[in-house]
Amino acid sequence: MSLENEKLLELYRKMLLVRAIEQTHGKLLQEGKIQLMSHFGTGQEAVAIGVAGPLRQEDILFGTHRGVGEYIGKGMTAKDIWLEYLGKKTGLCKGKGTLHLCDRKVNIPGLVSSLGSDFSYAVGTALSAKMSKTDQVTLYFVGEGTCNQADAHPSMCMAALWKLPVVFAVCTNQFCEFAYMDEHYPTEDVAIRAAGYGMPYDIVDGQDIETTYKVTEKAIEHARNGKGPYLVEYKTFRMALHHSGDPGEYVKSEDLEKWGKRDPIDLCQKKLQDRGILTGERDQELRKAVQTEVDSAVEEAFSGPDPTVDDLFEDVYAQKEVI
Amino acid sequence: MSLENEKLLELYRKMLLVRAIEQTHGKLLQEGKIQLMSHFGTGQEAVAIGVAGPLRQEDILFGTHRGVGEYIGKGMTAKDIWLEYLGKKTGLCKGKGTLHLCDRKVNIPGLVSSLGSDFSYAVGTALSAKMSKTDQVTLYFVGEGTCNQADAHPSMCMAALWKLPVVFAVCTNQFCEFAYMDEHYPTEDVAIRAAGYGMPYDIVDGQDIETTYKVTEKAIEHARNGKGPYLVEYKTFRMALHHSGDPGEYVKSEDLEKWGKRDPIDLCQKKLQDRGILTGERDQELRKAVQTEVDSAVEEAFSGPDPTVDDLFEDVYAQKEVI
Amino acid sequence: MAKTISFLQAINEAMAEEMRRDSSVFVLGEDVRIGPFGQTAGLVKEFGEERVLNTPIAENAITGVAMGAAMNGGRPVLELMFCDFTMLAMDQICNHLGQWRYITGNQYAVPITIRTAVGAGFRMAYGHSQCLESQLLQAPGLILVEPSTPHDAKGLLKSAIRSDDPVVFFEHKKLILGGVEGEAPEEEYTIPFGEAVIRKEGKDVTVVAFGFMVYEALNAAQELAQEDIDIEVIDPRTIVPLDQDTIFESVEKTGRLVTVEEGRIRGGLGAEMAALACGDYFSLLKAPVQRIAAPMVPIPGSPVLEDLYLPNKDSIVRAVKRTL
Amino acid sequence: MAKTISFLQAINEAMAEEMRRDSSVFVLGEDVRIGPFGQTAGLVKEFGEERVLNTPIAENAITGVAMGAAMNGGRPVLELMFCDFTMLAMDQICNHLGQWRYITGNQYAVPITIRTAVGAGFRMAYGHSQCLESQLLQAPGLILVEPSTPHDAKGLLKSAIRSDDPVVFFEHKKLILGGVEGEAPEEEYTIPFGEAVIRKEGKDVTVVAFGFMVYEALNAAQELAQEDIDIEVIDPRTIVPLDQDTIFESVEKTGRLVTVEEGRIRGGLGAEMAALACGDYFSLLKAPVQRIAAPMVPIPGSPVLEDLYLPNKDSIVRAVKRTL
Ligand SMILES: Cc1ncc(C[n+]2csc(CCOP(=O)(O)OP(=O)(O)O)c2C)c(N)n1
Ligand SMILES: Cc1ncc(C[n+]2csc(CCOP(=O)(O)OP(=O)(O)O)c2C)c(N)n1
Ligand SMILES: [Mg+2]
Ligand SMILES: [Mg+2]
Repeated sequence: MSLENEKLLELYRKMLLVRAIEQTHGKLLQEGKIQLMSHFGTGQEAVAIGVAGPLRQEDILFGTHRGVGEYIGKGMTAKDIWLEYLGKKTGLCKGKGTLHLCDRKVNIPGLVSSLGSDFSYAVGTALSAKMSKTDQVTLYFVGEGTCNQADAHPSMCMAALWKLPVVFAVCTNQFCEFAYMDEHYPTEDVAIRAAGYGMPYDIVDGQDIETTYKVTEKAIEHARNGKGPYLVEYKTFRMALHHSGDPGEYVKSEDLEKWGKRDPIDLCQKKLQDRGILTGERDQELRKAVQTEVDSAVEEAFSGPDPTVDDLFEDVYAQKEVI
Repeated sequence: MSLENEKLLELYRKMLLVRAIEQTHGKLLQEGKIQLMSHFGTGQEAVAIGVAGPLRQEDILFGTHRGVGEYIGKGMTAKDIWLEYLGKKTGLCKGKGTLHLCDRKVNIPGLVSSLGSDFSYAVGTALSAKMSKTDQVTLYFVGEGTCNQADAHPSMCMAALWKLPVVFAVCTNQFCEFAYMDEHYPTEDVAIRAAGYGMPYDIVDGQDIETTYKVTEKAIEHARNGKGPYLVEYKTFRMALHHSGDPGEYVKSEDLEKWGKRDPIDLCQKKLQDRGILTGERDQELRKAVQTEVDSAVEEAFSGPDPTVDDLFEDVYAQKEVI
Repeated sequence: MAKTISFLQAINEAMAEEMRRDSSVFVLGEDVRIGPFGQTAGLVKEFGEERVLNTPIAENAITGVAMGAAMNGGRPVLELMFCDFTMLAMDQICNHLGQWRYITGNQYAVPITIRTAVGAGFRMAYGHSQCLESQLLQAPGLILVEPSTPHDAKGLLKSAIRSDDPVVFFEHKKLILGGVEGEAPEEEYTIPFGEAVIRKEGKDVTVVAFGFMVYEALNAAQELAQEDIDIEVIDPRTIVPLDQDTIFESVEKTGRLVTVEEGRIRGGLGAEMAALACGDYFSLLKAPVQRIAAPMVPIPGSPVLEDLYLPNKDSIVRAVKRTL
Repeated sequence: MAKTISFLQAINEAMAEEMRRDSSVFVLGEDVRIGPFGQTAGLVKEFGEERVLNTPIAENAITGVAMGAAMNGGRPVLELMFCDFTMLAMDQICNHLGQWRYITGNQYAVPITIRTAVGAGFRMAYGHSQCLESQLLQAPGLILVEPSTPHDAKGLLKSAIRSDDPVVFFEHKKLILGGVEGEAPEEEYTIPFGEAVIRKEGKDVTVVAFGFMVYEALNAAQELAQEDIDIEVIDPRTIVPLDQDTIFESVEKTGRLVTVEEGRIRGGLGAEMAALACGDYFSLLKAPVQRIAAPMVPIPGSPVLEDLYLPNKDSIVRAVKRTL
């Protein structure tokens, strides 16, 4: 499963960008400059970027709380993310959503606060795509912990029953908050549940960007061709803690060590170098450019305009008078 | 799979009793003597009675809205059912539950109004049984339509995860209200979903009482022996309409004809006669006795005392003053 | 030109007309192809199975499916058979549906209509009989509608379907199943939200009642008239937005307010109206506000107890007298 | 003998003591073995994994599991991390939990305690910041508790766990995470439901506030004192049952009522108290009742907007002045 050089390089750059955004977020938190809760996706970048990569602009993506990978992958910019993160009036959600990233330009309808509530939204967007006979696909990206949420079940059932163009992309990062997956799961894998709905599935390595991209691409084309939903489970590891307040003692150091050796960015970098696509020098440039992009996004966001009391009462209804 | 003579005869009598109760309910409705909504289980008696049959008194049963089969099977009496059905002060629920049958004497904790809300109760009763180290089993009896309800999923997940003593008994009667099962299901069977949780399952004929009894017995013993949950799916057919207000045109007459030939009571009667356990005369006596039991239960219920305004405010809290 | 239609027909026609007018409108819910209470009956014949979608039994998820479709250009009319089942979908309705426009900074509206049946009296006991309108008072971003006549049912449901805001539309079983009839224009019409109707003018006491309770209030008015007590009966028609102007112009005249609802009393619409009354409109009040509502108990199955549970003409009559 | 404990510790000790006292008490919820906010931290060490149960992420189902366990002899203490997630479990909580004793004719009680965190101020936006206490006002059969001090938190939580009725116990994040401390007896104690506390005596205006808002009210009292306005601050401690006697004895003295809550205004506890005030207690009122609460909008993520959204000392001060 190999990708074209330019494609692979672009995915690599996006992974770097994701990590830079998240590291910068961590730094700002540590310096006490922001209060914004974090859930980083360190080590999972190949899943997030690989999953969003094959989507077209008109395709719909529902992402997760963990980092910005899939949002960057789908086309959101560092600048848009930071304006919203800092709650600015010029943010995509006018500072009202903050962590709940949403970008209509690239068909990201928003991020719910209750895990799994959007399982059914993905079925709904796919349903309307089918009804209006477009070939738009919806990709629902989700953590394994969230797959235990009740609505996962009727949502998958309806997707299969109505043969809807939706791909369920499950990021199994071994953790659900402060516990290993085995405190949540009676089985090793999540994906086998798809069989209960007659839905095809794959279980793949989540560290190798070419694998995640190619397998997702296949699933998306399956859905686009009217063959109904598909589920892919990506095995990865959450190298970050759950969030900024996580004590973290429960994480086994041997796991960190083992998975650390298969960092998706390192793996991709090595591939690019092995294939002669990337030199050490070009890599440094790339990394610097990415960091500059993030820094200037953060700077611009900090100096962006805050919303005012009038904004508090805007956008509740189509017409303001209703409140 | 054959049962002892006495056992089979007793199950037969219970099936007759169930049908008599339901037919009487239908008659009273038709005569305008009661308003009590009905959901009859005609044709499904071998499932309901076979499922409840192997349970011990201390085992817990959650039943369904469809008829009285499993309630009679677990030990409720026609008299208790009718007193409650008619909303009498002397009913088990003091007339407050009516259709929501509940009988603590035989460990039936009640019937919910929202389908599937009790999936998790069954997991909960099994959890507490395991915690207190009894060998009590919980049996959760449910229609296939209800198995699409969201909570089916985390409930089964927890049952498997914690290896709880609970049996999920799925009565696939081909209908979910006014539609055939295939408008609700992407697959032929429900039971395969159990595999997603690593839960063992069986799919069996629901018309033969010996089969339903024996298979359920096996599943219950599995659960009782600490091996965790088990799911059994019973294939049957709803010969009755959904409820008293069902237009019914959607039911195919060839299905009624086909399944009518395998009426569970007829099948059992034939078995009993073939094995020389039952004569035609004894059968008539039995049927008459059962009808008398029902008639006198109904009569007693009609003349039972109605609750009064004081009762309206009783039993909301442990102490009345709180309201 | 006016015609006589039933409440059930009104609901049905509103959906059919809007489906004809706008191809993005579709209907979904449990058994809507037949219609458990009949509101959606026949739609599948005209509009096909694609636009009249039977769903599995999973209220939270089907609400979410409707929401997702609405985010992507659809205009779903979702039936949740009994309002009791809206409790299964509260995460969607309260946490997300009414908040989505806001938290996405107006990028995504969620124009869905949820129709659901309320009301007791059919001996269906605790979980198929409730009036849970007021369970949604706390949620921002929703429109709450409850008509009492076929005319209003049709006009308001059409407005609901056209609304870019999410609407929860309550239909009382006694109106749907009771064959209640009324006049409605032959021609196309809609009714704006937030406009109450004075069902009966009167000078002594203002009685606000919605849904089926309007009829109980009108019956109370007749009975009270015999004792020369002249009440004004106001039907707000929409619970959110609430037509405070009409209500409190009436209270200005009468100085007396009785609120009536079939739902439970604590934290109900009556509480909200009473709070408004003794807040901004305190100076108008000449007597204590009387709230008529169900008590804080579950709905018992026993017919005797169910009848005792329900507010009715008699309790309204008594309440009116207490204000005088 | 008194000792100083934090609010967090109070919650933790209440659970630990009850688990020691009664082997049927157990704790379950998402990540309770560690404790997302720390209330349950350490319990697993003393009581083992069997009695401190991490659950999958499925709020309606884990509520149902707790209910089932309670029907079969268990006495579960369920943590629903954020009150926002109680919306996922509304079918269990409103349709069944509070109604089960009644509809089974007292055959089955469901003695469970649901603990859940409320409150904004942490920049967590729309679905992790709400105060949804009043969403449960309409449900029969529940006890609703919200303490404001470590002392009350401990005593009331112990009562909740011992109660044969289902209790929903709200813990404000600013109290849990803010390190709020207070005195509590060394010895065993419990606090009965339905008994308000007068946090500050005063003669001019009655201010009722619960949870974290008690502190905003007390700050308002200080500020108002400088203008010689002497308010009485009442902390009801339990929302259901509500101690009407204490509240309205105070109103009898002051003739003025300000209600304060962090939740949204429409149909909130303030509405209920105002409705009581202008109902049975109408003759006591000398001025309009003022309701201080959040507006009917979602909670925005922007720190600036979040601060504007929240009721606080200043809005209480202004409300008090409006009554004079
Ligand atoms: C309904 C709901 N319950 C609980 C939470 C709290 N919560 C936030 S993240 C998380 C863990 C999710 O695990 P998983 O889906 O595997 O995603 P991961 O965090 O591992 O990326 C939990 C329980 C929530 N946000 N919503
Ligand atoms: C939450 C909820 N949704 C819908 C209903 C209405 N309803 C009652 S019975 C039924 C069909 C159930 O089908 P199934 O589980 O197969 O049982 P069956 O009626 O076939 O015995 C429905 C939808 C309900 N009672 N509760
Ligand atoms: Mg995970
Ligand atoms: Mg069925």
